[in-house]
Amino acid sequence: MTRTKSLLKVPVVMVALALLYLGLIAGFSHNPYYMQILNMAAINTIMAVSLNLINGFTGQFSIGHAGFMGVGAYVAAVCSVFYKIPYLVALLCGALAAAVVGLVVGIPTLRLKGDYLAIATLGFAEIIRVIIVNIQKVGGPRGFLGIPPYTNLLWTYLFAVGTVVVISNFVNSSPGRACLAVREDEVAAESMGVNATKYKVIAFVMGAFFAGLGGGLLVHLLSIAHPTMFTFLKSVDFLIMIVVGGQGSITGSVTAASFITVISEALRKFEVWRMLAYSLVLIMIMLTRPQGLLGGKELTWEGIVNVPGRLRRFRLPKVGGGRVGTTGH
Amino acid sequence: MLEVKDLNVFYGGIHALKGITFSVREGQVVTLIGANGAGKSTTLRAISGLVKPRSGEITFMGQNLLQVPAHKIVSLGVSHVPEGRRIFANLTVLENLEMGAYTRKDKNLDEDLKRVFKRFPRLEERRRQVGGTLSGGEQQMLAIGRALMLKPKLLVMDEPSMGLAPLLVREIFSIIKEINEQGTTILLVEQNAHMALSIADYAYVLETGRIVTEGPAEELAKSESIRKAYLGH
Amino acid sequence: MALLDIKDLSINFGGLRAVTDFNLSMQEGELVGIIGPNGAGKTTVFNMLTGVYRPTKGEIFLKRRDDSIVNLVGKKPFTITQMGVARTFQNIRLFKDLTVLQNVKIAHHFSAKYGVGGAVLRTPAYFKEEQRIHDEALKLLRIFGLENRKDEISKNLPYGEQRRLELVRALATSPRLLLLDEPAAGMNPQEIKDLMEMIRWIRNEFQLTILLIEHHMEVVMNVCERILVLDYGLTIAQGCPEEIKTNPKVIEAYLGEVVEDA
Amino acid sequence: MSSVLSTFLQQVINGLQLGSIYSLIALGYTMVYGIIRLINFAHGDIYMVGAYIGFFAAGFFGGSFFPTLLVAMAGASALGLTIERFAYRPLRYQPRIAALTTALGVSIFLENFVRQFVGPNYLPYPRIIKVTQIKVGDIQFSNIQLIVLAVAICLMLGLTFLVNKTKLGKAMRAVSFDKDAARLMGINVDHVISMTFLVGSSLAAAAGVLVGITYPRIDPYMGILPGLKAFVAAVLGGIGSIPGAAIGGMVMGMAETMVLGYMKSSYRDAIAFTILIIVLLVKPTGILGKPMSEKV
Repeated sequence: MTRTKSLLKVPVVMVALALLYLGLIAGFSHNPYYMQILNMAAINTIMAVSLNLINGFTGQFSIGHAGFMGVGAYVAAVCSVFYKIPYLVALLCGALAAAVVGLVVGIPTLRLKGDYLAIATLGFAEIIRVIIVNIQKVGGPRGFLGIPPYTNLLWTYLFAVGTVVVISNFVNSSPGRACLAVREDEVAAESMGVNATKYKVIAFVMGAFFAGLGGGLLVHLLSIAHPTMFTFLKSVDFLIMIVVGGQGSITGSVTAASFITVISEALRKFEVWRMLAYSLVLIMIMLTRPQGLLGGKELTWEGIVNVPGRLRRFRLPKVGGGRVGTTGH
Repeated sequence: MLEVKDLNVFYGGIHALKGITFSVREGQVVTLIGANGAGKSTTLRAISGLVKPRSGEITFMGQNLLQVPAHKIVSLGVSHVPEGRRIFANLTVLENLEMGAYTRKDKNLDEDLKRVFKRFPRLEERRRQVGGTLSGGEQQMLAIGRALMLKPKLLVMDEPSMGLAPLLVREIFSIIKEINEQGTTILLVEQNAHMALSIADYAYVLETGRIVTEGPAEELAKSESIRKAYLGH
Repeated sequence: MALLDIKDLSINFGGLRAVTDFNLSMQEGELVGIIGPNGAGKTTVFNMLTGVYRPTKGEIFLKRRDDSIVNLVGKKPFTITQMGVARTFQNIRLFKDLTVLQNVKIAHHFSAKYGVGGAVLRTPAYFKEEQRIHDEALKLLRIFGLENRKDEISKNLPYGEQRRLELVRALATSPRLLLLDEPAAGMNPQEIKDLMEMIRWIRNEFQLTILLIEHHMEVVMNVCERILVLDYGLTIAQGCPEEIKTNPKVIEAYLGEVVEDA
Repeated sequence: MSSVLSTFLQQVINGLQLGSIYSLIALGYTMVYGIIRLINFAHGDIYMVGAYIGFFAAGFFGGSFFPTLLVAMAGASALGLTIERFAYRPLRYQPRIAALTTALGVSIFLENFVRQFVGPNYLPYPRIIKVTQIKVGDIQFSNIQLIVLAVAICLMLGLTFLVNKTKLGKAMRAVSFDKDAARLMGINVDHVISMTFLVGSSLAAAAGVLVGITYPRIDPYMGILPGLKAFVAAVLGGIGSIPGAAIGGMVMGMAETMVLGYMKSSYRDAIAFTILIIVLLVKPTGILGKPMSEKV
């Protein structure tokens, strides 16, 4: 029963997405600036959803996502500029390289409990930056110019959809449930026969893979790769997206990534104010709803249709409301 | 001295204490006995302010403890020797004892240290050792010594016999009796019912969050109901 | 050959001897209880059996399904579960924010015959296995009267149902040896009665060997065929319930009654 | 003296100077982590704010060193207390990831706040102390280097005294070991945690002023990298261990100076994180750390 229902769903969703894509093209193709924003929204969706797999679904705390993006970006760029490798293969190479780096960083740190991953991912992102700056062949601190502009909305859109499909398929499966179990309680997960380290590594490497893909798409969109594009602050952008969208919510990440991309563009002139606002939003969300705006919930059609009713009900139990978080230690 | 009235405590959805009422009179040793999970420790934690009851009253010497934060309850003269001893394994024996006197305003600790060391000579030998290196019995002595440094009016003890060999248990209990004879009121939670009843004046028996029996310790010690509650026969 | 054979199991924590020379041999189908006062080292024994702690000394031999013998010392907790040893926890450790059904499905994790690739590509094996896991999980929930709760977030269940769910989850790993850590904790007399029924019933129904820790003497005395008594890390008595009831050492450990010879 | 040796000794002196800075910052990290198990990402920014307060205080005090240092320390302490009270305390019983994210938020806020209201560019630090060079044999060093080292050592000795000998210090150690047991002693746990932030922040501010007088310029982002490196230093020394943080900081400073002296200078930032990865692989508990196991 579940199977037939989900099989029917697929073509419907496919058609809807194709129509949306055509609509976007028709609506915005006259303005390259808007097209750029659409592309960025799609790339950020890839980044946010893949980071959510690590942070939201598996409960690890990676804050070096931009580092993996950087690895993917530079490797893909090198592939297409120096070796003239076809675009899609170059993207794949970038993504694989990021995944390998994820494996190397993940294995030593994910064995450990606690917050070491946060600092290790951060440190790793910094190492990546230093290495890039020191390779003259890719432009060092001046940046890597002349990357062919192969990326267009078709690709970013397809890859964003692909990322969402792959990650939501993964999450709704036995290995995905193992990740959820690790997030909830590592000891209990192991007592259920789940190899916690293995699934942490799998989620981390998958996340890195898609971050690398996002990096490849980005540099082939902008025709330039620069070490400053993949700094810690960039990682924070992605983190804000999943916090706003809700840790453990794919639809939340997609919505937040698109929304924040647009807002950031709108506020481009007020860069510092934007960061001030971001940081305050981040703190306020954590203080009031520690699992993010949507929490682990997914947006559904039924849910959206019911919003007015839910809002009405939401008002009543104001006392003690708001903090739904688990009382973890 | 201590009055507990209709105390209700919830842990998440679990109703751990279901309306407990009891009192401790000055100079007495009162014991709460019952099997594991009956709510004994929870009662003590509520008295010390570590858990917030949903409803009920706790008054100590006329003061309502529910309004007082945990660290202030101590300065009123309630000293709690927690279950599992909970000594500071990273502090030396001496420092642990000093922590016991944390809220005292007077600086004159030497005399009290001397008193504690007289009662527990083993602690004096090990005063410079960190708490974590002590044996189970020594840790229990340290936990009691630490609580005594407050010069408490009411000493609350949670399972002092836990994890100790029978000989040590007897030693600890005779010390508890001594402490009481020297003027400290004691509220004792114990699984080792016979031991507890042998030194207590009055006892309450808890079963799954309720007081099911109470009475003078001597009478309860003879009654079959205790045996039944514990050994199931 | 016994299903479980524990030899001289000991562990020290920073100089404190938490468990000393614990020995136990269990035949298939046996129901054995470990009792002892608080802090006697009971849960520590479970933690060593399930690989959470590594014993300082001793061996744990388990007979596997194919009759080969394996030493569990040094094995990781998840491997031990996969070898057929499941447990519940003293202080319930459900996956709190997941649904009841998800909690049970996770227990089927290692039996699922598809990997990450199958999951992502939604291969036929994925659908087949998911259907199987779904059906089996529902079946177990039905048996334990939790089917109508399947979509509830597990932390919202009442206490008794949380305990039951934890048991269901352990059973879903299809164990041969089940370790129950204080299953009756926090239950009222009626619930305890039901629990005793249930323990006997699952032992027969699932052909299990059960080792349980309990404080409620009633439970242990009524349910277990054999009882071990631990006190301050040492096994002070062992035998059938009748023997344990009258054993002076046990009475002393529990009630602190001084027996004549002391 | 051979020139190889004298170059090396020269590097050692530079390393100690840089190491002093890292040690002072690392102490705050390690103290806060030890007491509430939180990586305070904003700690590097408190160091930055400390340097800025020192900058303005130096103008006010006409460039005398000690008042400047004290005002910076006091100001940063107040900031640390405020952050703890309003951003971290409400999250103490929430999942760790929430507090970490908040810490990150505070960090970004401080950087952009300073950037917005003081300016994004480098500020030249006032010359509070006149630089004189001292020469011993072939080795040359400045009075600034001596002052940095001396101030750092004094502060560390002061901290050691505080933690080991005073009532507050003992309470800090008690709270870091067992909060409930500490409450049962009558220790106001919230107060002790606040004091820990106060002490940690003041040490970071001291580091900020010392850096200001050494490399005489400051900017809103100056706290990010030293903050991270100091955290690595704390991990290297064994997180939660106060002598560990001091040692870790010194090792870190030394390693970085050696890279600067003998390798390409652009690799200086990579060495810290290479050390981190090695520590995590070889001895995750660090030099002086103790393993922490979870109770099941």
